[in-house]
Amino acid sequence: MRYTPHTPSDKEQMLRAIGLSRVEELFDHIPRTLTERSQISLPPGLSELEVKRTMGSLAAKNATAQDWHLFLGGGIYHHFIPSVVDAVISRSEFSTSYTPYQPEVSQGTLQAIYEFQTLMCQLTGMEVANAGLYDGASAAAEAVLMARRIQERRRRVLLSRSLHPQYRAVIATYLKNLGGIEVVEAPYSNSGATDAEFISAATDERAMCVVVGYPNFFGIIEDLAPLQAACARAGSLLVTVTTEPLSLALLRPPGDWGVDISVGEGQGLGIPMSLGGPGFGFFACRKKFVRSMPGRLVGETVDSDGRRGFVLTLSTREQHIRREKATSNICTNQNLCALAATAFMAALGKSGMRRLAKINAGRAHESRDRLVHEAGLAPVFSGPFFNEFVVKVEGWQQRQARFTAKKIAPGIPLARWYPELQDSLLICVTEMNQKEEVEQLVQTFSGN
Amino acid sequence: MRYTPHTPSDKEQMLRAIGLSRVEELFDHIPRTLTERSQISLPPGLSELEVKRTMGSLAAKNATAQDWHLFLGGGIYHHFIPSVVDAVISRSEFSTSYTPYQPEVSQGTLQAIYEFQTLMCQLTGMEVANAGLYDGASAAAEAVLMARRIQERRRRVLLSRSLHPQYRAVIATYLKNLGGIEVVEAPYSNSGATDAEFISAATDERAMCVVVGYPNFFGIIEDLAPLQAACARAGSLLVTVTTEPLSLALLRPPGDWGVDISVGEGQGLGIPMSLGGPGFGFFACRKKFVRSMPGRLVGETVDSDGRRGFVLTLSTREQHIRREKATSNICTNQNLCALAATAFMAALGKSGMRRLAKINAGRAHESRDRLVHEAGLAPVFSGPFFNEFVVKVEGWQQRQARFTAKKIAPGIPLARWYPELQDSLLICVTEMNQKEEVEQLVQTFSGN
Amino acid sequence: MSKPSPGTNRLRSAPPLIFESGSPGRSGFFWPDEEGSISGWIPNGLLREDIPGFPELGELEVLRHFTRLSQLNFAIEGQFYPLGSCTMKYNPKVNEVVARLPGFSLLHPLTPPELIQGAMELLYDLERRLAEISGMDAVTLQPAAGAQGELTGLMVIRAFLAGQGNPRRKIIVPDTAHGTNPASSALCGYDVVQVSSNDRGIIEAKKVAEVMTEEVAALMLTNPNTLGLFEKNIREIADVVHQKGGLVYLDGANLNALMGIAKPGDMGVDVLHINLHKTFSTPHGGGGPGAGPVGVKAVLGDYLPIPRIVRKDDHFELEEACPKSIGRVRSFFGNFGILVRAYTYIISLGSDGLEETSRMALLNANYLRKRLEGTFHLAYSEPCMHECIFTDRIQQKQGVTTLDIAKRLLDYGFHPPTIYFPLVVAGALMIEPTETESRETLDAFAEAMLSIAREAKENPQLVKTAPHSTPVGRLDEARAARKPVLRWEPLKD
Amino acid sequence: MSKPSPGTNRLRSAPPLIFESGSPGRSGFFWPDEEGSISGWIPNGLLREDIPGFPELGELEVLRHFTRLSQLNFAIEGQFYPLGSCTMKYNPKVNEVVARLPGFSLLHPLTPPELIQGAMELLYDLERRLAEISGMDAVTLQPAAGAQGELTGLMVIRAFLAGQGNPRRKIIVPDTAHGTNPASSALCGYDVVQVSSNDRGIIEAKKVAEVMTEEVAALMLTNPNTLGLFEKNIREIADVVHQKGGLVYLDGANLNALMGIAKPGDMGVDVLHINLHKTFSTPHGGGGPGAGPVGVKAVLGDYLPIPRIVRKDDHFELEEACPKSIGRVRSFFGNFGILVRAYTYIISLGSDGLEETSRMALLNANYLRKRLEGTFHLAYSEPCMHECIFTDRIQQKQGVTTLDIAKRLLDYGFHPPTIYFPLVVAGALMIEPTETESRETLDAFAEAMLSIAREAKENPQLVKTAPHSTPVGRLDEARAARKPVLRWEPLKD
Ligand SMILES: Cc1ncc(COP(=O)(O)O)c(C=O)c1O
Ligand SMILES: Cc1ncc(COP(=O)(O)O)c(C=O)c1O
Repeated sequence: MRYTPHTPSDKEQMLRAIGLSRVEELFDHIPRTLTERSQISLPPGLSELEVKRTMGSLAAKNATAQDWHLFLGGGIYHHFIPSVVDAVISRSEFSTSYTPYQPEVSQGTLQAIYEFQTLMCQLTGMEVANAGLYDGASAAAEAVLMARRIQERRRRVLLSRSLHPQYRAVIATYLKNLGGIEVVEAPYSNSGATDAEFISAATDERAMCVVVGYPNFFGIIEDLAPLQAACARAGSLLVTVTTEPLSLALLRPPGDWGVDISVGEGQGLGIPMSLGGPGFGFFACRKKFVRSMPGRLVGETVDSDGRRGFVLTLSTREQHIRREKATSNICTNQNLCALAATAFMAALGKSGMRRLAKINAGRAHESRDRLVHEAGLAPVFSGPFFNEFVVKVEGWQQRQARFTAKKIAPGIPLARWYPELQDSLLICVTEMNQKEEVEQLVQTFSGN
Repeated sequence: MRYTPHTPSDKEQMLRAIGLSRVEELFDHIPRTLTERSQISLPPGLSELEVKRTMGSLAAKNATAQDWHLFLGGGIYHHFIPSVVDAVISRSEFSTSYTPYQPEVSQGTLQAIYEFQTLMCQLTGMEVANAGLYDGASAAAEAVLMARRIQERRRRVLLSRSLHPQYRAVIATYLKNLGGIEVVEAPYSNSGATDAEFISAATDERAMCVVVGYPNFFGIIEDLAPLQAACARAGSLLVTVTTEPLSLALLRPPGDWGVDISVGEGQGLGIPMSLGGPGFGFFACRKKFVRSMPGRLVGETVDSDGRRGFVLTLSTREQHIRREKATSNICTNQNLCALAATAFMAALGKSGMRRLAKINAGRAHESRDRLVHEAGLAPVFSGPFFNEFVVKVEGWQQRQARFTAKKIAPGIPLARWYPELQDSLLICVTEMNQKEEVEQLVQTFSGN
Repeated sequence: MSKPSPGTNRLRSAPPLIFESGSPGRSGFFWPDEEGSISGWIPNGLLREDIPGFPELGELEVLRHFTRLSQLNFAIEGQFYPLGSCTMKYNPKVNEVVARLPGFSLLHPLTPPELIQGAMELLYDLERRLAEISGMDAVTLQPAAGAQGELTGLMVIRAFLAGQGNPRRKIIVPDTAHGTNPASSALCGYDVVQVSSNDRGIIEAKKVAEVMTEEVAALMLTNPNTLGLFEKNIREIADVVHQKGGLVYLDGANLNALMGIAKPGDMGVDVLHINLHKTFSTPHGGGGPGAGPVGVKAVLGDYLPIPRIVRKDDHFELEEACPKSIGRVRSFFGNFGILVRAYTYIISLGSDGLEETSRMALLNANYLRKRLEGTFHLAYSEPCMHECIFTDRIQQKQGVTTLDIAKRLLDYGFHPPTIYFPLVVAGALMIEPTETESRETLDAFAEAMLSIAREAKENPQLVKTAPHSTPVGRLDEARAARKPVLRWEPLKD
Repeated sequence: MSKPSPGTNRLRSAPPLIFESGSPGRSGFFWPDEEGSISGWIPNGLLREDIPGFPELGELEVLRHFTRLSQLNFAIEGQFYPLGSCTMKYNPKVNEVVARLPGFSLLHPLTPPELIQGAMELLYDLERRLAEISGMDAVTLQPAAGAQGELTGLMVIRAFLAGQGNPRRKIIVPDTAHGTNPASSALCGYDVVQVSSNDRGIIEAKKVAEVMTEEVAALMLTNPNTLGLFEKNIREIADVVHQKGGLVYLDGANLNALMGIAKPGDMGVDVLHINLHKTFSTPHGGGGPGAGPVGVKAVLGDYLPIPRIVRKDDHFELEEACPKSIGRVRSFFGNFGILVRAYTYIISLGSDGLEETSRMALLNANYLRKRLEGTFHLAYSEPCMHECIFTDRIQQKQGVTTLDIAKRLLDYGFHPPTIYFPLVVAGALMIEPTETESRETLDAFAEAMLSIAREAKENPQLVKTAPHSTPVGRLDEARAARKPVLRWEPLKD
């Protein structure tokens, strides 16, 4: 067998030591009724070579960012990943270890998480950050749940309609069974940003939190000042959700705006798109909320000789100690992806992160200008954006085939989630979209 | 800059510590006449992303074993490499360390070489093996040079014409300047094997060594008995050269035949073809010749506490100690490739190596039978072979384009080195050539 | 620089934090000829000027930092890692190679499905294969881990019951259950009712009957349970639950013990989750990512999260219009990269390989159980499945605890078993060797355990002060929790 | 199992040999449905029945074995590795990624050249770039390492001189030369004439003139030489050699000090080799593989090994018909995979990056030289290039030798410098930091050296018995050589 090292003689000797003669006797004690139909009906095993060929032909049936010109964002971003990142996460000491429950032989993982927590604090401008959650969507849901724990009496959640639709869906799923929570959807304005007046009006003493995208699903950079003011006035928490973490290298960080909880998706920080997973959810907040936080936390301490070391801490929040009273049910998280992000941020460093963010912003704006002025597309929103924007493409359905023929996926049609945005595409331009690709995009939209 | 970590302030402070103010002062002492034209005129540096794209497009201009059906052997073989092999050699502790001159912090490399030496002894059936040489060709040349050291008075080298032509060329290059050595080429017989009668006659007290391929360049498995007998009689050394090391898992090993020096190319043992390099030369011989051997050797010893450990040993043979009296000039060898081979042999193990060799032999023989019986090709030689064989393809030049159109490289035309073998192809079939590929090969040769 | 005293092991000492290294202005990022620009496009009030404290390192520094960090870890590829309930088996290298193919790693999730048919086929086929292995009818791959699978499964149950008129209020959870079971129940809006295992470590139907009412939505059972024991009454228990209109949820974290031996689908189970990062060999990554697919019986299929992948002839489509569905629990398709690895594993092993896997997992566990029995106190005398539980009862006489034994194992070069879990066993040492370990490794581990037992008698202090050879000694966890320092901060001056 | 005493570091202890592990019949190789066959095809007399002693391990065992072995090594990615003359610089990860592209790694060397034009272009362009960097006219990439480059270059010289009627008999080699220089000379059929460096570490033209006769084929010079000093008389020396009809060979192992600073081609050099595994960042791999391209002046171009790669418009061809060529020195195209890495490095850095490389190599070496000067005895007071040489003269007073200092450095977590080379310096410590190291690393190394100097005074025994923290202590090399055990053998019983 591929991965079991037992030779016939190994088996025989081990069975003899146990006092058995056949492997089947090991499960003799299971009622026959449960075992009699146990055979698995699947094809037999393959050699490693056949496995690679089989998987290679499945892989060949997909449109990759390598062969196609993808202008797709909407929560998952195609960014450059320095080779060092994969070198780091391929170290088997990182990839094949468990959650660091034995700190004496897990300082590598623990220190890396501590560094990750610090980086996420620096990037978001928040005071504390955890070791990561599943993804941006569940992190947003956990943020709302935490707001609920903090503001036990309040029952209203305001979700901006410009928050990622899948994230809104996940929040809804998580809240559905918890009873008595009113979800209010806040509309967006012409700028593409959340309607601040609506928020102002709807945020009252019933509001436990206001949740907005930063940048939001349309790529728009929200002005958080009026929202923060409304929340402060009403005693509600302000939660921002960032699906494009690279933007935070450039944008005023949530902590600076007075945001209470800053969550988001970390995929953009050195993790391949991989059809949307695995990435990780990040979760940062004010220090005073730390004992209400979901997920793992690593803290600094000393060993028996007084040397600095790191341990999992405040675990009394967690399911393995607190069971049904835990702040979350999360156990396995997305640690190796958080490590990739740590290596990515370290590799780019302060100036590299800011530079890359600027390159994104620059290319996206130049592209939009060309699409508007050369290809005659109408911008849908007037607000400032980072690296994605929405344009109106008249007759999109009919024009789509031209793009597919040229191996271009020019953007994400929004009508599926926003019936009011027929023929609107969310277009993302990153450093991975070469000048010639943008040229082709403009040409194809121009009808050439 | 990409790989230099110096910030302007680092430079300034370091210069100040040295007592200089400009970097250029560091080479002020070099005569101006030597520095004035020093500027390098090459394109400027590229980002990692651009580098990958540039290299990707060069790579895309090559016919790979992945996209083409290659039936090419002739010294380099396309074999299956388990993923563990690359995982092992990608460990930076192996790949980014130097020759293990400090054994206390190089036991990983040293023990691996010791294991490699043992494996090569087991595979060849010889008593000692070194840590590897550049490639099979230079290993063959080093074998002749060692024979010369051992048999100082003798001046004749017999090279079989069925030895790899490039290896013969390298031996000739190495011998050319050493004066007074007579190279005699031994013809091959109808079987494709070295003409044993010729060897018998030409091997006399002048002969320092007889060198034959095992299997030889035509894929033929030489019967070494008569050659060994001739050498024994004349007091000459018998040297075998193996370009396809996998064959030794199945064939009677050189040591068993009474061979004195067994060398060859190790690429077939877990190393990608990579246009023919890097692989490694292996070099094994009788124990009594150990102090005449070229290259590095690792030996067992103990440390200050009596624990087993490994060190480079018998270095008095080597250039860094013995300089012009050294047994060879080799310094850097092909260590990481030898490590790959060690991991490969360990991963396949005894039964896996034998099985893989049998699969090769089986597929090659079946393919030849089909080519002969279904496609009507004439076998050129009658001798037994391992995984390559020679067939006659009438009008090869004109038929070639058909194959290229189907992305088939059906074999190596031999006329380039053997004018007497016009229209003859050396065809290699390994476990990597799928059944359908062989089918296509047969079909195309059949004129379909 | 402090002087290393003899024995100090710099070679395994931790590097400084990335924030404590480097030099202002340094960066490994090199991108000539394009500064990027925000001029005029983004109002200044929306921008930041700096990322205070962010690292400034060169490329080699970064790599060396993480390489040295890695060298402080134990991991499967370096050490035997018999961590009970975690199934620390070999994570095949070929899975890693395959998952990195651009045809999988460079896919955007919002690409039109017709352009990513290879991925769709893989997902569809993986669902099918997991259904076959577990004996369920429909599977969703969306949950990111076991706990999210539990939540998903419970939501499915709740939606189903609600559809019948009453979502009910409670979930029954055994005392041996993993902490995620009650936590997920609470997160799904349920109260938890605990049921106790008997003195032979398993649940009895009559105990369940005592608490099973029409207020109970479901029973969550782990089988084999966290004691490594097969819940052999599961069928009767299921009947008890079903009779009162409740459903049975199986925590399938221990599926590694069952493949080809017994299918949950035949046990009366209605819903289960599977941890691909356990049974299906995807790497644990120091804590994740994993994947927690959920399988259900046909009647519950309509409640699974959207989108569903459906096959139309030879073509795969996404179905979003599923009115009964609980909705989404995660963005996009779940942890696709993990699913690719698990799929690779399944096709590598095939049915025969999967069956052998569980058999050898049982053999290894029972062999270790035998070797340690007597010297260590065995918590339950029943035959075990894929893991076995010892306690420190015998060693306690010398004042040596489970924690001490665990720490001392580190000196022998072994990762310890899971300790102090499950909670029902005082001082538990929960040993799960997995099937990928050789007999020689098990023997070496057993010898180490026996040696520690001798040390506990002859020199208990040695054990109680262990570990003695790790990069750091025992760490002060209380201090970490008392005054949490959760991030680096620049020294204030 | 022996009991680990406190401080024993199992975590870094060596695993047993692969031959001492495993179990008969075990194998990680799985290839269903095809046994393979030799029945009848190959006569029995040509076959073997067994490979006695060959390993029998499972896949995880193999991986764990080599992972644990690797953990016993120092390496650039873990430690500062200032090994003089070896240029242990950062080996960029992107080079590894590129070299593994199937478009490079899966090429067969006997594929018709028109089907591998990308590879041909790379080789052609790499030759051109190396020529530009070194100031030579033509380059061959065939030699597998520096030493083979030397041999190739000397053969070119010999063939050229032979073409002029007399290959001559001798090569002049300085006393500071690397051992490969005289060894290669001998292998090329030449006698070696040694010339001494002066008290300032360099060669004087008049010294060369003393031995330069018409029997001398060439002078081999290393510049900067192995003392890290620039041979500033090289131009005059070349004139002396040329006047007598000899040629000048440059050992370009230290090219890392020269890029953008001075081109060998301007120094009167006729032939040189370049170590791609030094200056051009390809990994050392624990001893290889490397590559040793040879560059020559136009007049010698026809003598380079075959095949030559020639450009015909936008197309590349192999030229084998070169009657003056020395022939082949290696099979196929040399170490192509290494050439791909070096090419990747060169296009990554570009001219500006290459120039900065040499400048920073000089800066780092001079900085360390300054920091250690005074505490350690500096062998030469001239300004150094990319490396500097100290000796143990000061520490000898306490009986502490270069070897002791080197071993003690291991305890501080640094790989030692090259020791006892070059031979002309007694107790040499040859330090080459390379340009990829940061100032902080150099400072930490300097502190360690200064600390060791203090220890040598205060507690010499501590230094003389070092290392104290490595997986093994000092090894008995004499014993290894006295009765060589060069392979594992089964215990005879
Ligand atoms: C029995 C059991 N159930 C549930 C879980 C939770 O799974 P996950 O960590 O994937 O969320 C675990 C994980 O350790 C477990 O062992
Ligand atoms: C100065 C010098 N010349 C020649 C060589 C030999 O080069 P290689 O080891 O590549 O054969 C070396 C290698 O250390 C060297 O330092």
